[in-house]
Amino acid sequence: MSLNEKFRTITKVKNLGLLTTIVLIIIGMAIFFPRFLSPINIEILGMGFVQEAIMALGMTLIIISAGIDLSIAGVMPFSAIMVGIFLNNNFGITVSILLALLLSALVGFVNAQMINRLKVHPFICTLATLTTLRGVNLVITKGETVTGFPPAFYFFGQGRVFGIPFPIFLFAVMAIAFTYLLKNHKYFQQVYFIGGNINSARYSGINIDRFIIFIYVLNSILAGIAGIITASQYISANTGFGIGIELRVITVVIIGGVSLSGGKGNIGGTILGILFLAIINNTFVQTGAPTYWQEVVYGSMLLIAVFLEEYIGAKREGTGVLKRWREFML
Amino acid sequence: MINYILKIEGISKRFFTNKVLDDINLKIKKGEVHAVVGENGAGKTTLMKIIGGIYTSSEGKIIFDGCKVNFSSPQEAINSGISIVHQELSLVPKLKVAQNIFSHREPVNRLGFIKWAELRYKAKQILKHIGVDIDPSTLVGDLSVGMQQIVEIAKALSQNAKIIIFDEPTSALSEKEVNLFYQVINDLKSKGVTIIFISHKLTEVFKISDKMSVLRDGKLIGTRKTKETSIEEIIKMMVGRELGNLYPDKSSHIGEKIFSVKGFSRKAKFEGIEFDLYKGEILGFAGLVGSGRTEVARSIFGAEKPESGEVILEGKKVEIKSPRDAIKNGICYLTEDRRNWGLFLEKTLRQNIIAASINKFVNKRGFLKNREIKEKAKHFIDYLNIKPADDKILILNLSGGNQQKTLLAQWLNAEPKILIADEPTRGVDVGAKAEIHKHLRKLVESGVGVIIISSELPEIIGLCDRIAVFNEGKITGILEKDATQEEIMKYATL
Amino acid sequence: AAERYAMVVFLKGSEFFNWAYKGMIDAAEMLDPSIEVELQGPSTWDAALEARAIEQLIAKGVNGVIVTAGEASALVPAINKAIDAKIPVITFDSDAPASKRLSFVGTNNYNAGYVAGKAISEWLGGKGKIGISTFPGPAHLAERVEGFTAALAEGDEIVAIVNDEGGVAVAETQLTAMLQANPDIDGIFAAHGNPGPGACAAVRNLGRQGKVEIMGFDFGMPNIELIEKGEMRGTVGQDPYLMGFMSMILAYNANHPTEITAQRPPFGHVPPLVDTGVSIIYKENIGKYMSPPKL
Amino acid sequence: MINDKAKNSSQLIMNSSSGHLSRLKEILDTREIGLLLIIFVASILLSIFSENFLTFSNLTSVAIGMNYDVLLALGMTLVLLSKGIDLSVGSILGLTGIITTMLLQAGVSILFAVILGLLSGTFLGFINGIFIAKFRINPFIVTLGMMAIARGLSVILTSGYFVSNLPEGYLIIGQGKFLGIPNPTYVMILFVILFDYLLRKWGPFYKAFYIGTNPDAAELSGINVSSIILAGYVISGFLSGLAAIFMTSRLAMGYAQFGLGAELKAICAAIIGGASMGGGEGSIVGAFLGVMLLAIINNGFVLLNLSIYWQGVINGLILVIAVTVDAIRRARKGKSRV
Ligand SMILES: Nc1ncnc2c1ncn2[C@@H]1O[C@H](COP(=O)(O)OP(=O)(O)OP(=O)(O)O)[C@@H](O)[C@H]1O
Ligand SMILES: Nc1ncnc2c1ncn2[C@@H]1O[C@H](COP(=O)(O)OP(=O)(O)OP(=O)(O)O)[C@@H](O)[C@H]1O
Ligand SMILES: [Mg+2]
Ligand SMILES: [Mg+2]
Repeated sequence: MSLNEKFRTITKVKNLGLLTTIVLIIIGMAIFFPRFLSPINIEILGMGFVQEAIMALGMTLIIISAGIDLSIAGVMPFSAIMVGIFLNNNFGITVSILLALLLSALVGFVNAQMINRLKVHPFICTLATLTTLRGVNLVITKGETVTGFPPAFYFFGQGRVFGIPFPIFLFAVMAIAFTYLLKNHKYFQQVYFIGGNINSARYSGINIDRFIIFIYVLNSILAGIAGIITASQYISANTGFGIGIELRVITVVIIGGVSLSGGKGNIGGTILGILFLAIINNTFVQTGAPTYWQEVVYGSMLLIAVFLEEYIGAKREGTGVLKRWREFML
Repeated sequence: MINYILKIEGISKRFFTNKVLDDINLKIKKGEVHAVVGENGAGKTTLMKIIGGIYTSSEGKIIFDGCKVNFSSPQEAINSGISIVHQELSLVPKLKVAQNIFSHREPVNRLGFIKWAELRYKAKQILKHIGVDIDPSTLVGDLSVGMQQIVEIAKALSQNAKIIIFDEPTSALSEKEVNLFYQVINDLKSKGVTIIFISHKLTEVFKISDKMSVLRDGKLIGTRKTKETSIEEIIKMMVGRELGNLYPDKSSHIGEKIFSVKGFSRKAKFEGIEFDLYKGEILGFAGLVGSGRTEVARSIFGAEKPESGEVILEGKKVEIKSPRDAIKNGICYLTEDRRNWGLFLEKTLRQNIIAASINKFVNKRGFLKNREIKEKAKHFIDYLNIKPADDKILILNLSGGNQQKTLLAQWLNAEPKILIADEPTRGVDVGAKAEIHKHLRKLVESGVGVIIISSELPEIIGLCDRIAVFNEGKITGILEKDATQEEIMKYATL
Repeated sequence: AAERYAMVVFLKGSEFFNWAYKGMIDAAEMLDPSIEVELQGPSTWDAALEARAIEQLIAKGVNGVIVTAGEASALVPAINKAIDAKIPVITFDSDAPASKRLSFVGTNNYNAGYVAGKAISEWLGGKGKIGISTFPGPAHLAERVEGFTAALAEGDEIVAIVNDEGGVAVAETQLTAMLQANPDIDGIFAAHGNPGPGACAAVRNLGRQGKVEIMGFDFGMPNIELIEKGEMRGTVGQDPYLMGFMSMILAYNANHPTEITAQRPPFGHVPPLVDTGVSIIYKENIGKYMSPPKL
Repeated sequence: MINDKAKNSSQLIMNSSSGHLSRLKEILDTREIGLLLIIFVASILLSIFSENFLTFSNLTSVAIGMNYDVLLALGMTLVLLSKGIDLSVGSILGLTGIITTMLLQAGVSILFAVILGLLSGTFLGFINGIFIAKFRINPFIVTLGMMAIARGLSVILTSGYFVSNLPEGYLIIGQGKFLGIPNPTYVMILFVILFDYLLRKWGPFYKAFYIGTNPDAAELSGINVSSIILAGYVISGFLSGLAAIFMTSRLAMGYAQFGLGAELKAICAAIIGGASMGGGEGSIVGAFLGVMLLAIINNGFVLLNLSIYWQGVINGLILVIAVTVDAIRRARKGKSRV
């Protein structure tokens, strides 16, 4: 195999730019800051972004379907607050969690109905629910924090399974399941048809409305789960949770190679995206670099990673100059 | 009693205030091949979409297999055994051929997981059955329009339907694939499958149909047994009068060389392409699906980079790096894929007509000259008989043929020196087609160089003064005007 | 190795916390020049993000954490985790009372609000019609408003509360509208550092200079300048520099126990509460605030 | 034969354009009119419930509040039009404000500082545009990166301090009035009219509609797609810079947090006003009305002394109503998804 061919084979790997960036950071950090790879730091690194990670699973499906869901940033605190209120009213842990998730699912259902019925872009539908929900959270709590949960509830945010923190364990299980389902399950595959060509999906007999309901409800439930984990992790629930989290979640999904125009992407890329975000964040704390620089470095790394990705991607795809406009737009 | 599988009774359809189908009554026997013909915008596609559950009719009823049906979604129609090959390609470009063929009907195990090996195998079988060799794992987006059309046919076949509706399935196919398609039809017929077939290629319709129905302006003009009618009668029913010559006279005098292409190559796509174009002639590109005609045209136009080669226009070498350069030099390319690469579906007819020539419709300071634009739009609407004649209508709501006419108007409006037209009459009705041919001939007489890429051999032979035949990325022969179909096919399949 | 202390704030890049951080730096320098300090915190107000910063610092193995709690309850697990890992945690400015933190240094927010309320009531002769600019969410703001309300006299009345979304520009719009709707308002209380300049702009918009008394919060430069120009009557001065300074000393103490056993072994001696006081800053005493420390 | 067919189609022409009446109907059927109607109804309700609503000074104060959002929404409309998005407008506003005020503090003359400030906003937009239009990197990511970088730089430059003590002459730009109406309002209205006119009538801008609808077909039609996309981001950067000048001058300070969250507001207004996330649609007047609607609702909140806790809920519901009204209008016109 010639060197050129070798290069071409290597560049076939998806997310190569991102992967390279991540590996380089890890190597650099491991050399200069040995604590970076300590088990406790790795655990904290994981725990720090586990909420985003869980939500990113659902968001991956949504964005592949050429949709978007901003409302998760409202659902996450909403679910945390609701579970707290239910717990405080002695509904019992199971019932409280189920009720909170049910309410979260309801939000997803409303989103989907607006998208289906009004035929308005999901961005605006879910922005409306986000704004409304943030308001609802305030109205419910009057800005006060909900506290006083029973210790048994702490498990969901702080407990361990096989020595691994429960949230990370839960995420790992879900990530594996989602990866497998998205790749191989007939029902989940519909997402690629809907995002790839909605007319084709319709003519193939896919029930688009029902599927939209499915993914938006699923996404909301995941945000609800993240909210419950947050409530348990911080033993409190507050309207201030999850401000700006929607952008972080969307970012990791897009960094991971899912295109906003839909039809393309997978869970693996999203997980890399999460890793990227978590590592950059942790790097700053570890190095003690002036925190003011964090945003600048984060933004630059983002551009570099995506630039590399596109650059290598362009090599991979050959000369189809024109092929590319639509792919890289919204 | 005769066994009618499909009875259409009093179907009407209105889009807002516009009535496009008016009290259609049609009976189709089990196992027959029933052709539906008519001018562009007559309502053929709309009628089929109603049968297939994509639109709901405003009035009337459909009786399928003895029961009254009222499909509210394509899913229901597919499940009861009605499949459609759509006029506008409807595949997912980012997915593989096999996934597209079996979209939503993938072989799965009990838990709903897709059996990939079986999926690939079945896809392969179906493609083999049609007689083409496409790897089921290639992405549909990487296929040419013609190949995509075949995938679309494969998709319909895989649905094991009782009725298959083909809405202009052959408009993007060349002779060889069309023949394969005839075999598929015969095969289906022998299995008792009913076929409804829409086409503007009347010879083809006569070759394969048992009966034909003619639509005009949303009304059913009549149904004839194919054996008992003639092309002339059908055309008369379609357009309301007789049509003269289908092709204009060929050029009497060929002038000097105005355009040539030398040594055009791109790895794995085409190699050593060379040809000249003379004043006053129409040059045709013939070839099988995927023979590289489109690629060459796109490369000349600057939409893709060739690895080597030069373009000489009126004796001067021109540097073309992008379509912009090409258009500035007067070289225009009318794409074969109007939906993805040509038209602006969500924009109005008027906006589409000026798309490639906005700079011609602005004053010195760059402001649009709206009155002129309006007049120009009206001119083309009349000239090409685009229906409905409303320059504010969204292209999305036009029939396929009228969309194609819009695309043509878009490029005629750019006033090219050299026009490379890739399947310019795809989906256009016979009458309009003859008009377009006449116009192209007039264009040539006024000094414009015209290259026609067409998969329809009669069109190539009838229209072109010389024919370059493509075969696997090379020009295997340049034939003079009196070439026969057999000759062309010989070079095309060397 | 050198000891390392970290300050965690809920919104980095604010003048107030710069004062505090400067206090921390100076105290560290005084205690032991080899001590290293760092500043951490999110760029948006999100309690969860602050907790993450603390947890990461634990993993990094700092010797002490000084934190201002953007949200009292959400930080409890993270703070407790640090204490359990024998890392002293001192809260400043905003407390997390339910946690195991060793000490709180600062002004009680209720008290700060109370002082402001007393002052403005006095300015307006106990018959004030008052508008408040704040935003819903953070607990410390709610406490300030509560304290403020409690301090008002019988005759005072809170006529309107507007949501400034935490920003200056929005505060201007909202307060202008508020003054429109309630022409009788003669006092505005800016419940946090930002809306003060917005309030002055609103008064300027309607040409009500001199008819509306404005009480700002904290001594950011714009507030100080406005007081100097006379557009703002006074502002609530906490002492962030002292907060940072004291917190550092306490954290250091906690890390260096003496022979006399302290209340919370294994940590050294620290008082559970240090009040750094609060006062209203007027034109007469703005001098020392005119030159904020450069970092 | 053409004559023959012309007869057929002339009927259709008659139907579709029977004179001025249909023109009027067409205009009445636009989204702008729908928005105006909602605004009108809201205004009537407000003036019934609060006598302060319809006063000159209140309306000017609403206009002042709209100023920054309108400028950003204009830029956003242009960017959305070409199938893009600009998440960095808020932080470009922040950074430009910092740069301008710091220059002033350093003794640079007012004119120069303003010019340099505007240039720096434009330049940041240019960087966005280069990445998007030339390197073809997803606009969401590029502008998200820029959002972080610009905000970070503002904080670094000021280390969190306010930039204050600005020369009086500078403050006039934003605080000065002419005929009782603040200067920025004139500029805002000027820009709305100018851009609206250009977008409807001017070739280079008009091409953006094509790009957004089908960028590939636009390229094949000889439209200089990348230059026009680039121009959109440059203009958006410039307008963010202009908003920064007004904001810093009105409030007499520069602050790193200026413009926080402004991007979502701008997107929201642009979309309410007729822009579409899918590109190819947008209206400047629409965006202006979108901002106006949100501003009036907020104004109403304060005038009516409603609880601040309900504000979010009502804002969200207003959005839903605006979207629903428009969905109904679109359904009648046979357009597909926004
Ligand atoms: N979605 C729609 N909305 C409004 N009008 C429509 C719509 N679809 C089709 N039409 C109109 O209905 C008429 C019939 O269209 P149809 O597509 O059925 O024609 P057709 O016979 O298939 O023509 P062609 O041969 O060109 O494909 C046309 O005038 C067209 O403009
Ligand atoms: N508008 C387009 N943009 C980009 N690629 C295109 C376009 N049209 C066709 N292609 C590509 O061109 C190739 C097929 O064109 P090619 O020139 O091989 O076929 P052809 O001889 O024109 O036959 P036909 O188009 O009838 O199938 C495919 O690789 C397809 O992806
Ligand atoms: Mg049709
Ligand atoms: Mg072709």
